[in-house]
Amino acid sequence: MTVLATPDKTGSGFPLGFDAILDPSPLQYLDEHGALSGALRDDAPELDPKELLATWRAMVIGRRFDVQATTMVRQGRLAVYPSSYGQEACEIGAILALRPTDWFFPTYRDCVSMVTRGIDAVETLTLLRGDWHCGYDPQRWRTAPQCTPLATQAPHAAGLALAAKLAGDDTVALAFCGDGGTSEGDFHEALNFAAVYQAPVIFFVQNNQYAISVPLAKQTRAAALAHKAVGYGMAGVRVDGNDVIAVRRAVAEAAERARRGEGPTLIEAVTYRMQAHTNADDASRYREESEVDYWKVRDPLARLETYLKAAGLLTDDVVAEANQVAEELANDMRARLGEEPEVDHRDLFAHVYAEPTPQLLEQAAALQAELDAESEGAR
Amino acid sequence: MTVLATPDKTGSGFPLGFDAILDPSPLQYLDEHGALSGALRDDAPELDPKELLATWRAMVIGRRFDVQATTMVRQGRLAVYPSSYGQEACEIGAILALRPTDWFFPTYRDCVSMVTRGIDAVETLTLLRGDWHCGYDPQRWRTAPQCTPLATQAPHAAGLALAAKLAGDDTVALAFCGDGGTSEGDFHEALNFAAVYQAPVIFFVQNNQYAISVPLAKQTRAAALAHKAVGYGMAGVRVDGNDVIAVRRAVAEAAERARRGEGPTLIEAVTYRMQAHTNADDASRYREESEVDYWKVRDPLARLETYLKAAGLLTDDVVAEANQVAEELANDMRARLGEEPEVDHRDLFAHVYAEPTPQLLEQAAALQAELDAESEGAR
Amino acid sequence: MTATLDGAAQSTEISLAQAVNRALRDAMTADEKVVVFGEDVGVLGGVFRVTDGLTRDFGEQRCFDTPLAEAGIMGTAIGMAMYGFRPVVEMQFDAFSYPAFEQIASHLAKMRNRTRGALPLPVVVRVPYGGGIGGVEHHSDSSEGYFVATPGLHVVTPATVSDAYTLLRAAIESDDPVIFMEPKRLYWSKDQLDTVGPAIGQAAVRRQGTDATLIAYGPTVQTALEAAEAAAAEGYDLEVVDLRSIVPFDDATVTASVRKTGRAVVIHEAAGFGGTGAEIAARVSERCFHWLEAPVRRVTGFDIPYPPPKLERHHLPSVDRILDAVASLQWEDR
Amino acid sequence: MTATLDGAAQSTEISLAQAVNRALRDAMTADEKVVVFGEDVGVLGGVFRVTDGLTRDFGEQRCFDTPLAEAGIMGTAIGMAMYGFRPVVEMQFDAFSYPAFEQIASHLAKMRNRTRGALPLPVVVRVPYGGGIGGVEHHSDSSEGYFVATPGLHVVTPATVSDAYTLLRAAIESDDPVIFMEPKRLYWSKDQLDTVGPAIGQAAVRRQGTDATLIAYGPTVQTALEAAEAAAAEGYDLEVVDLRSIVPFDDATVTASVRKTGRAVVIHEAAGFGGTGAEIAARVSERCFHWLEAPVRRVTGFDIPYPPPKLERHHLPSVDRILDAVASLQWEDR
Ligand SMILES: Cc1ncc(C[n+]2csc(CCOP(=O)(O)OP(=O)(O)O)c2C)c(N)n1
Ligand SMILES: Cc1ncc(C[n+]2csc(CCOP(=O)(O)OP(=O)(O)O)c2C)c(N)n1
Ligand SMILES: [Mg+2]
Ligand SMILES: [Mg+2]
Repeated sequence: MTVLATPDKTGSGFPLGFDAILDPSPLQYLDEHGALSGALRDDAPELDPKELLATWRAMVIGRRFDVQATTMVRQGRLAVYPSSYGQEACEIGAILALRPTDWFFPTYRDCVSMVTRGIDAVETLTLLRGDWHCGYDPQRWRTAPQCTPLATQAPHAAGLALAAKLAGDDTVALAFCGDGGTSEGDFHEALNFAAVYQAPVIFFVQNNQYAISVPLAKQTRAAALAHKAVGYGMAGVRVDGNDVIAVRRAVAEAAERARRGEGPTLIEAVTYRMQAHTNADDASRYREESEVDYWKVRDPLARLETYLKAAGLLTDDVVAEANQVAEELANDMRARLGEEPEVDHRDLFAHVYAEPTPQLLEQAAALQAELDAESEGAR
Repeated sequence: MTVLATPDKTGSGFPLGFDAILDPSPLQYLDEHGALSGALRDDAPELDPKELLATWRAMVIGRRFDVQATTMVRQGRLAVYPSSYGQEACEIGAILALRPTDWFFPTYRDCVSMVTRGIDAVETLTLLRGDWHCGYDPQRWRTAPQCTPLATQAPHAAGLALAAKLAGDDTVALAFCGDGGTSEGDFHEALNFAAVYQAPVIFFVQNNQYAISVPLAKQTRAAALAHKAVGYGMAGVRVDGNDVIAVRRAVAEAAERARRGEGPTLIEAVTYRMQAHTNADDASRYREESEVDYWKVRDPLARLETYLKAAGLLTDDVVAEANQVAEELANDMRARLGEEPEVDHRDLFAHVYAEPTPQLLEQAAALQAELDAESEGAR
Repeated sequence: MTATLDGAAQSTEISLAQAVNRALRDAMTADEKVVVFGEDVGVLGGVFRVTDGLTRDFGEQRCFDTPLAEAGIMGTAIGMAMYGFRPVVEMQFDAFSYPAFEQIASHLAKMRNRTRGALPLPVVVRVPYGGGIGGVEHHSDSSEGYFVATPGLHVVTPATVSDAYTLLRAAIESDDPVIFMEPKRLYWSKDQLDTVGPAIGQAAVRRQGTDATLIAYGPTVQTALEAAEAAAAEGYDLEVVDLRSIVPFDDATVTASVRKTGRAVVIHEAAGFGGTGAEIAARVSERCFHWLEAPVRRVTGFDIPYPPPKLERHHLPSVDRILDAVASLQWEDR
Repeated sequence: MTATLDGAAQSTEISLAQAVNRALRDAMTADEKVVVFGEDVGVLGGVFRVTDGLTRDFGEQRCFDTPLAEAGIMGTAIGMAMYGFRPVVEMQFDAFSYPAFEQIASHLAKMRNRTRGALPLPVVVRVPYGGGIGGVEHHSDSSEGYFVATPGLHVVTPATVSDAYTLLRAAIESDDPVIFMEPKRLYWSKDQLDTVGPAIGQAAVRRQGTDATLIAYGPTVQTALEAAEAAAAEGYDLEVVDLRSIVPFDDATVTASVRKTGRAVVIHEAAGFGGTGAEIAARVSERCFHWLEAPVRRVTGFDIPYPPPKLERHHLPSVDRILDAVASLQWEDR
């Protein structure tokens, strides 16, 4: 029987309600000075010191990873590296709010979150190093291969979440996406499918203000990307993407909603891309340094550190341990990324199909013959 | 300088403001009993009797066209016919609100609106008759060829509107789309482009509750399709799609906004597909008759008629004239659709490119030779 | 579980559409990870009734309608496959697979390779294709060539009722993505169902002959067989090869046949230029060079958008056009 | 209007990327209906700097950035062309044209035909394509085959600095949609600019020879010329044909060359199976049947997803592989 849906204007009965979604002030617990800004939300969370320190530690390590990767791409040890420097609150807060059984769909931008998940740094960088595969075992890490075609991973996350729901598992899927990616049709279709099937999935948009050179104002006319949730009938949250406490909390709540069967959530994390798009990009062509400065003072790591120091939680040995682990990681990257990765030409044909086609067998044989002839010639 | 967009929760400064867009009660002037329901909106329009009668007349003619087309598809005179019976308030109200200089992008469902625009009935039905082209001159009628791949015409409308804006013309583009079509990525991309460029375009969604067999509830979880406007930062309006006065008014207002340079509008017209998807479809497989009955009493033509009668505007000669014109149209369709359309095999190659490629010339010659040989043989 | 078709014993004739339906039922019964979804495949049973009764008999969780978005359908199938399901999705008509093209080309075809086999995608994409049904524009495309040229996909197409069943069962059992092209014009053609048949990758010689080889697949196999009959009257003994699977391609069968006959005509509905027939003609010309008595001919659609019902007969490969091609195979050298 | 390149006199050398930039400038100057848009083509000047300075010199209304959505870009271009503009859009990388595939196949290629010429679409789609630049996945596809198999599109690709200019000018002046495939590996190759050249549809014989014909286009033309040089040392006198335009195809030039030499090798980077080379080999084999001394060989990429930088050298047609193919052309019959 068709009757017109008639929620009231405030969308009561609507996930979170319109007012919460449309509120443009991002959820924030720590202001840029590292002070508790519970003012913005009366329900300040009870902050577990252990959790805070673990988060801080992951951010220290994650940032070290990013800085080291940037160094090594300059040295030609990586084909390309898209830095997430300054986006650690998103990269790390989101991941730490997930369970190991949850699935995660990263983009090329999200190496730090993968390292935070536990994936080996060199495995994480396999693709960007110029190898032919994602480097890690997606099944073991419940982490899809890094996705480059923008927003195309979003429907995969929706589908995987639907599958988990049908299988009766309490698995949640989280897909990262950029502000630019929200313009792609696949983003739209993914959110719609997820909402219609009430799939346990979180679409986490890192609004870092740029898609390569294109600023957010040229990407959308919406007052906030989180507002898009309204059009899909799903929960939407806008969060300060440089406040790791807020990010972690928002993702944890979205995951709980999903596990309770209350469907997907769109999270917009307002942050900033501190570096150029990749090492190959020249950001000076399209943005002012002053803009970068505005965000420097909003650094997510410094912000948490200020708070932890003030709270007397950041003892010297805690700092020493974190820095040591970070340095060990950097040394390990330096050493292992220094070596040429081993590639085997036979891998070209090995995984195109479960069984190579007769045509591929012919081609593999031909290549082998060529290479044998070469090495003959070499002798 | 990047500062977070911060409209207040009501979206003041936002086209129409959130409250208006999120209000789920559709804009309505005539209730289902044909009585003025200004209650729903305090600003009841001054109704111009001439305009009302012209609208009614177009609805009578449009419906007659639709009924005749349905008859003739049964007789095998059309390859297929998707009826818009019961959607005349949308088909006609939207078109009458446009200027002849405005561009219009119809779908396969919108023959009635094309006839209302003035396109000859048989030309309108050319494609559905099984010919190879749209039948009319799109430039003359400022009407794109009927579009079948869903929502793919929406970005064309956005692009044409942007072109008109760049050319400094006051042309507006209106694209029809179905409730199902709103799920396609192209719909999303079109609305976003239109909003970003503030293109003078109207996206008119005829929410007739079904996409073939799929009901709206399986198409979206949104409380209303008009709510999608929020996510693009554009004006959104929900209108009673069986109230031609409301539809015409909503489109006229959207067109004015567009001409004033205030950008695009998304209009959701809540209506109902009274017939099966097409003559080839069997609606009894997926919906109850009782549901159809619920909508029968909301018939857009009857509703207007009741009002006009009560207002004493529907004189016998007015009725007689309209019915006569409608019958003449039906007779003309009967006669001309009765004849086999002329098709010329040379047209297969004539319009693929401005100049046929050498390859096409070879193929055209080969076909000609075959046909000549045949007719030889025939003699 | 009482399925519509359980009544139909092996011996009675069923339509190709019913054979596809039966294959889906048997696969869903055999493996609960098999799910079917797409536009209108649920309660309606699909616009061609191919999924008729599946939702009723297996429930909404196994066969369900989707929102109207092909990339969304494909992406959802990929995500479900990553989690261990075996989705069978329907693209309602050939041309409506195009919105899903990026998902197909950049993910469906590549995921196994990008993950060294860790994430195989056992997804079957059912695409009703081809013309001859008087469809309006966009409803008669032959899109197989786009998939054939995309490494990582299998592309198969049945020409018989039994192949519709056996190839689809094999496709669903395959751990690789399979584009399953269904010749919609043959949906209503009836025959007895044989539930065992050759594997994906094997062509079938539908008619033995010695003078020339007609190479066809899907909707044109029937036309080729009719042409062979007609040619017999004119004294040509033609062999007809039904490819069944374009990727992988059965070089062995095709090459053996053409080396035997020394002449070949390749037939398909899609436009000729850059079409699948080009690949077939090219490899036959290369592999059978010293055996060929005449150039390999192609009988295909013209290089034009698919024409409207009133003109499609000119476009589609016909018995006459095939006979003309055969006649042009330089018999004078015999 | 002071354009970056106005300094560059005809006589000095410019890069292929600069030649494309110059063609865009000159076309925008000649016709105000020409607009350029796409992802990052504005202030940034494109990721390859091909549109460098256009926004600065022609203004935001003539060259502008779009939201990140390729179907939206293509659909917007189609709508603008319907209103009389001549859009030149950029797909940032080959594989990123796939989201626009439905707009290209169902509208861009068909609108003229569907409207009996009332709505021609003078749209140019610039697609940087091919490998050899050490790109990560999805950044080195050769997607020309998908467009070549779609009637209604022209598909052209330059191999020289001058062709990059002349073909693009011709493409922008064409009233039909043109897919302009830019060999990104050649963006930085320099040469003197000749602003007049043959029309779309004409191939160019880049090297005269008598023994065999190498047929190439875009990025592989240079490789073919190098192979021809090397072959000369080995005593083979090879002719090299640069197609320049795949659709329309220059049968006259190609056929004449192969009939003269009696042998042919077709070269491209895209996967071989179902690739453009199949069409070329098929039509050459058919049209030159009685002139061919040996089967037409194809030197192409393997039938695999484009490989990573560390392995692409194995995948790309190389001088050695071309020489092997030439050596296999059954010279013993000479
Ligand atoms: C479908 C598609 N189109 C274009 C590109 C090229 N591209 C790579 S990154 C990028 C910008 C993405 O911006 P955003 O989504 O905001 O993510 P960010 O890089 O800021 O993290 C573009 C255009 C792509 N990868 N995929
Ligand atoms: C891209 C695409 N996918 C699928 C179809 C097949 N199809 C034709 S009409 C239709 C339903 C459309 O429903 P809606 O958008 O609500 O429009 P309505 O028919 O109700 O007017 C479908 C699925 C199509 N035409 N285009
Ligand atoms: Mg961004
Ligand atoms: Mg509908």
